[in-house]
Amino acid sequence: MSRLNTAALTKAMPQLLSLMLILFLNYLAFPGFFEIRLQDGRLFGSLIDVLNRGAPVIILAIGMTAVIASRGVDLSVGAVMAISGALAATMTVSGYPVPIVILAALGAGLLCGLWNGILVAYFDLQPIVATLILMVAGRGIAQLITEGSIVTFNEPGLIFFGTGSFAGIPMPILIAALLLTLAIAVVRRTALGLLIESIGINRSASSYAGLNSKLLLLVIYAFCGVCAALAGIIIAADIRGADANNAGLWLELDAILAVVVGGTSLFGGRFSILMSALGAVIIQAMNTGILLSGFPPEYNLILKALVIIVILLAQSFSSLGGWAFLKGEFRSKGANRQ
Amino acid sequence: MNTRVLPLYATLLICIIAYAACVFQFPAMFSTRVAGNLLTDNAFLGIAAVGMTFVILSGGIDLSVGSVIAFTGVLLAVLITRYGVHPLIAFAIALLITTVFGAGMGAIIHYLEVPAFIVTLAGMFLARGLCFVMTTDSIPIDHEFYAMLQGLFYRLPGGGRLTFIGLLMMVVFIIGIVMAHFSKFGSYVYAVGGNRTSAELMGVPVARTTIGIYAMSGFLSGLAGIVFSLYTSAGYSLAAVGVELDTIAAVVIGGTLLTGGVGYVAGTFIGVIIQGIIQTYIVFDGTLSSWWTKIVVGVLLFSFIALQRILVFLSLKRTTATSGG
Amino acid sequence: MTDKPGLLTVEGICKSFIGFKALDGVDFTVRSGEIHALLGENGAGKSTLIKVLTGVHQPDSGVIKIDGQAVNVRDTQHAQNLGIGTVYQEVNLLPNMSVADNLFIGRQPMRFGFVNRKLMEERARELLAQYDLHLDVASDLSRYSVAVQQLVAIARAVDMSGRVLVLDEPTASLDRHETEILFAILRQLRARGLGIVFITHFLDQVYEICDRVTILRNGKLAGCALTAELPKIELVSLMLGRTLAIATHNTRRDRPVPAIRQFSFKGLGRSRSIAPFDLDIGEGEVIGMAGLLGSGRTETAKILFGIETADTGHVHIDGNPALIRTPQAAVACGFGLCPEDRKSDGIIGDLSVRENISLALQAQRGWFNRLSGREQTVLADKFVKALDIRTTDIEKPVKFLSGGNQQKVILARWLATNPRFLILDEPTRGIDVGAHAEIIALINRLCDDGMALLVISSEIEEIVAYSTRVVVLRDRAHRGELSGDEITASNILGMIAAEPEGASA
Amino acid sequence: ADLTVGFSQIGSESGWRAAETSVSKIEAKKRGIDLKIADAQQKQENQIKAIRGFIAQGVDAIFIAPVVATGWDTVLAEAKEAKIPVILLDRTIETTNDDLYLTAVTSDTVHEGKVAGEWLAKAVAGKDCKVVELQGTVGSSPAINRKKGFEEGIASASNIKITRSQTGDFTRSKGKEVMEGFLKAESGGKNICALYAHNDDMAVGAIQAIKEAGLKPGKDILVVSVDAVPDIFTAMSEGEANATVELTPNMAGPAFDALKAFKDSGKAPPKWIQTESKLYTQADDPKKVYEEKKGLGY
Ligand SMILES: Nc1ncnc2c1ncn2[C@@H]1O[C@H](COP(=O)(O)OP(=O)(O)OP(=O)(O)O)[C@@H](O)[C@H]1O
Ligand SMILES: Nc1ncnc2c1ncn2[C@@H]1O[C@H](COP(=O)(O)OP(=O)(O)OP(=O)(O)O)[C@@H](O)[C@H]1O
Ligand SMILES: [Mg+2]
Ligand SMILES: [Mg+2]
Repeated sequence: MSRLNTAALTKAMPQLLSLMLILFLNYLAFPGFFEIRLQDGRLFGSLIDVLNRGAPVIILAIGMTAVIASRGVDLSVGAVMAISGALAATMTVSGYPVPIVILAALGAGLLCGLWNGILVAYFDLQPIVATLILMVAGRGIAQLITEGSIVTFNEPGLIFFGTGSFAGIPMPILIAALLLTLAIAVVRRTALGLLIESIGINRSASSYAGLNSKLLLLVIYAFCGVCAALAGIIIAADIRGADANNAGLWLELDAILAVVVGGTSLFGGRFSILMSALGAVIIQAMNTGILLSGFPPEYNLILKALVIIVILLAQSFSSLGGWAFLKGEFRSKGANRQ
Repeated sequence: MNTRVLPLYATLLICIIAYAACVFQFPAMFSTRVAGNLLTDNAFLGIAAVGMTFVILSGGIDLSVGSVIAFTGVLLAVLITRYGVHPLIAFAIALLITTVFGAGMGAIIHYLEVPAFIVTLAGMFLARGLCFVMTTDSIPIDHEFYAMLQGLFYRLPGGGRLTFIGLLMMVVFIIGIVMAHFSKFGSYVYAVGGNRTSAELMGVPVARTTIGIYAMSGFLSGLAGIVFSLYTSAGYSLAAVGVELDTIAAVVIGGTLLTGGVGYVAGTFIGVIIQGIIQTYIVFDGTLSSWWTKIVVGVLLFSFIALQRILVFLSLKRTTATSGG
Repeated sequence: MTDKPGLLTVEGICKSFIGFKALDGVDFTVRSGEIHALLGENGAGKSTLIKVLTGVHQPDSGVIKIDGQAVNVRDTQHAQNLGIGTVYQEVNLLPNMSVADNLFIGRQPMRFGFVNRKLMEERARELLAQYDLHLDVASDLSRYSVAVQQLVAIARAVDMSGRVLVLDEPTASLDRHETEILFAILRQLRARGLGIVFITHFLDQVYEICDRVTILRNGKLAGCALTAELPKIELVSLMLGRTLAIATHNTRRDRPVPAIRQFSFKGLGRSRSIAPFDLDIGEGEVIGMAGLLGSGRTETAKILFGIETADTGHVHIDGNPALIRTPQAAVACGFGLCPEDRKSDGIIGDLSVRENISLALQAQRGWFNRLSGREQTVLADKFVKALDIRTTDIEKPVKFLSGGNQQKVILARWLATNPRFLILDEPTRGIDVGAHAEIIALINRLCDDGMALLVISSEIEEIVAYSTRVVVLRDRAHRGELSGDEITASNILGMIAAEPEGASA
Repeated sequence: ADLTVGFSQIGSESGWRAAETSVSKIEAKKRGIDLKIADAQQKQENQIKAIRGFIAQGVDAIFIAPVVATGWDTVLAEAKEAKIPVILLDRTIETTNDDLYLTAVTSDTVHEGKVAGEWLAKAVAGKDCKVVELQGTVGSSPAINRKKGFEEGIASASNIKITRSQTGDFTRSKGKEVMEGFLKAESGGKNICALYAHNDDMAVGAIQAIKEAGLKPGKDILVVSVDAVPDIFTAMSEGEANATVELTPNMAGPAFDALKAFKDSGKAPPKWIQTESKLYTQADDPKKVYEEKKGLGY
């Protein structure tokens, strides 16, 4: 068991090192980075911000991991977020109770996911195209719901999902953590993990082995849609309003980036949901660091590009056997010294 | 008939039907003006899409296209207006930089085995970020050479214009088609997209090809940037946001598979024109709100793809039936 | 043994994959004008040696000499430039490109700086005509069966080899006719002074055409001799490190044909792929299916297993009607299928041996009824032992196994589901003599246990050895059935050849 | 309708923009004008296509809300050739030839920033004040100009300093996120005396962040922003925001009037019709303004 853990740890090495490096740079940019205090019964600090702001992307990344592992991609998550947020806000304003609102918003995400899934699994459209359709039209649907304006609401029950806290922990973090544990448990305790990897690596062979790959794909995309809807609810609740124009804009790229930084290949196959979440945290830590650094915003994108390149270099260095090489070097040097 | 070209014919057929349907609703759409506009307005998109076709044929993707277009525009504006460089020299500098930029991405993709999606995403951030660093203002370019190029057009009967940039796009497409089907490089691109390992085992120079593909995409993005700057006579750091998705959509509507190895450059041209028709239709309609515009674009996109699949399916069935007897 | 100079020589080649020594100090020489067989069990290191020779892998140590000059083969392109043409074990071609492109990529005829397609296609037609293949060279390679693809790969390699031709199991999916053609060409090349390396598991072919043999065992050199001086028994024991009684004569046919046929397929057919056919099969029966390439055997299997849906006909199992339109439905009825194309339809390359073996059983048990890691390990261990799958451990990604061992993994996957009706499409393709005998024994054992088997094979002797009945196909239709004493090689051949020109049209 | 006008709108990236579109429709209806709106989804190339499309359709006039100041000369020259008058809304363009358009109905975005800055200078009245700034989208002209104007407005007050400035992309959620960062970086917000946001949406997001940090927006941290969308008036009425500078969504109304006058009498309007940049503070009965603005489609 412990050998397995160390193996997993070495595999996660580039990501963990990247995270540590970014956190350290953040600390240099802002010495109070690691301070955490209690504010109105809620944890408060930059580190908490990283997790809190990262929560929607973590949630997206969980769904996206499954999609990417099945050798697909879902470009529509940002638009689905906007739809679910818009629906939640307008329904709340029209006076529906919170549980119904949440269910409806999640249901909308499910429908979107099913639509994508049907196009991919049953109509055999390429995932990127299939989801591009909803990416374009979905935001339009969200705007149609809000009629282009920001729908503001004041329902404490819904707002709680964005800014509330439980035992001092902000709700978004809690929800993300919960979903993460749940998703990992489902993947580990059922055969889904293996089967998803299997269709991602070789769909034809999986079908020959008697696997219902179409249904599985449908479920994967539906799940991704629900995750996106959840993230959409959180974002809307956070700003107490649904901004159909901007909610989740370009977040699909962040989610994909998180998954890839987490080490899942865009060509499908082996995946780790936990590592994707770690990837999302790395990205958010970088974003927060840029905000804290005080650099003029003109440099944001360049900083982001450089960080991504550094992480990728570290990753490919290790996947090309760089660490083993270094370790070998190190060991033989150590041996020389003795 | 070779089944590989079916999507191409299907797309062409759809394009013609779509245009006919538009003309039926708005007779004014049947004019040389609209036809000329389709070429001029989509020139930069088309040029970038040729590069994207090669990238996608090789099984990759290039997300940096839009940013590189903006970068080129800003660079040209800065060079020409601030440093007084002659546009032709500025063009050469810009093309050199974007080509090297593309080649660099290709090298990272090949040698470090990082997915193209991520490398070009970083490239997208980098190019856009460099725009901001050069200037956040939009800079107008006022130069007689620009005016001369913009004044170059052939007036079609009926008031339409066949502009220089529209023609340039056509030329790029023709070169692209010839390269894809009648050059060794083209066959290598298809080979790498078909199966990289096999290509390697068959002795295809995969490294050179990959770097070449992204260099070419960089070059064409740069050229698209030049065209865009001619189109708007300005450099603006927020220009061409999301153009990469438009080009990808054009390539895919044109029947190229994102998995690589299958598709035609000519199909991309039709893809670009179809997108142009959608845009023109929406303008002619003029009643669509922002959100209905998005929804309609999505629905049309879906119908095109669905129709394409149905047509391919039907004709496959027909050829099956005849040769099966 | 030094009468002729070594054209291609390797000395002391070592190659390790993460903690596993695939080649250990191997010496090997091919001379000009000889056909040299490279033999060994599955996983012995034959393909690895080829890959080292042709620049796919870099050796850890050892030298490669061409014409006595030490060279460092950088990559496959370099190898080609050195005049080495190669067909690798898994057909490595580009299914998305035309047949002509596949034959000439990288060396297309040019005119005015452009590829001269017309000339290229003409040359492609000429080239393939030598192999009695008359294809539409402008259409996609993916349209053609594995066997055709293999011939194309061979034609390409032969055309490119200036000095050395390397063929890694080229005949695995070829039938007699194609093999004859290939051999004729090899003889011509030998006469022209080429050195030819030939890997195969068909020992008869070794004796038919090879001048010398080199034998590998567990990555080490086990012996090298002139074919004529090495009796078959000795050769086999060199390969396996033990002696093996090769049983070819039949035991099955003596069994009474079962009275009850549990699986009954009536009038199943699909336009363009296979004419409607009837098939009944009962527990304990082995039906052999023989036919030429493209005669529709694989299509039959696909329809039986629900991969392709039949346009006509119906299925009865135990007398009850059944609807089989998907593999899941077939699996639910207790069917299993080992596909012909193991690379694209069989293995899940990145998954481990353990996971590959558990996959079908897992799919059968459903998504939520997970086989635990321990159960999977037990299962995998059991079959690794039972089928003698050579792997360092069961966690190894299956793509790193040798070809024959991959085949066994897929067989294990289906045996794990304990099927009632198992279809094997070319099960012995690429499997060594030892394993071959084991698989035939296994087939016999399985039907003793009451399993119904349908075996598709291009090896007539093999079919004769284990079948209770034989179905013969020609031109995508079931043409006849043999049973009991009618099952002889010559009878089968006679039925196949009734209309010999039809198949390659 | 006696007049057909093609309007190339940028998109609907914000509530304000949606309001401008809906107000334009209302104003057109009032005057019996047939208004064709083409939505450019934030892209200049789409706007150019739309203008070309309008020319091909032969509309009577073209309105443009240009997404960026440069790059219009060629297409406007085509419109001129087709004798279609062009009116610019809410932003003017940079061109070598002013004849290419009839008039521009815009606010002065630099002026807006200046009004905000001057208000702040007056409000702190000589006390030391560290300001954090939430910029609009990097590179967009309102962001550049509102920054510039604000700096002009506080230029004479040496006690006011901008200590941090980051982009919030004109959105609520980014405004909130960036403000959270500012608060942390400036020791929990104790060092911040005022917030200047380039639009109200970012200010609304930032106000929430301030509250969550345990501070009182409007008191501990003064909040001043631009646009005057309804939600900021709610905040003002609760004392959580201090001032906003109005950018009226009614640009089309004056434009229609100018066009009518031009068509009827051939009288060319002035080249620039500037809309008012009105300052609203808590003293202006924000509740009432909110009710007025609510129905305009923000
Ligand atoms: N890339 C690799 N990584 C790890 N192990 C490998 C790799 N390639 C081959 N091997 C191992 O090396 C050994 C030799 O394999 P090789 O393919 O050379 O066998 P072979 O003699 O060709 O067998 P077959 O007759 O089944 O084709 C096998 O045990 C295989 O598992
Ligand atoms: N010699 C050939 N010439 C042309 N086409 C061929 C040839 N051999 C096979 N094909 C094509 O390959 C397809 C595959 O047929 P199928 O797989 O059913 O054959 P099979 O009997 O299983 O033969 P095998 O599996 O040995 O190739 C056929 O539909 C046929 O079109
Ligand atoms: Mg082998
Ligand atoms: Mg077959």
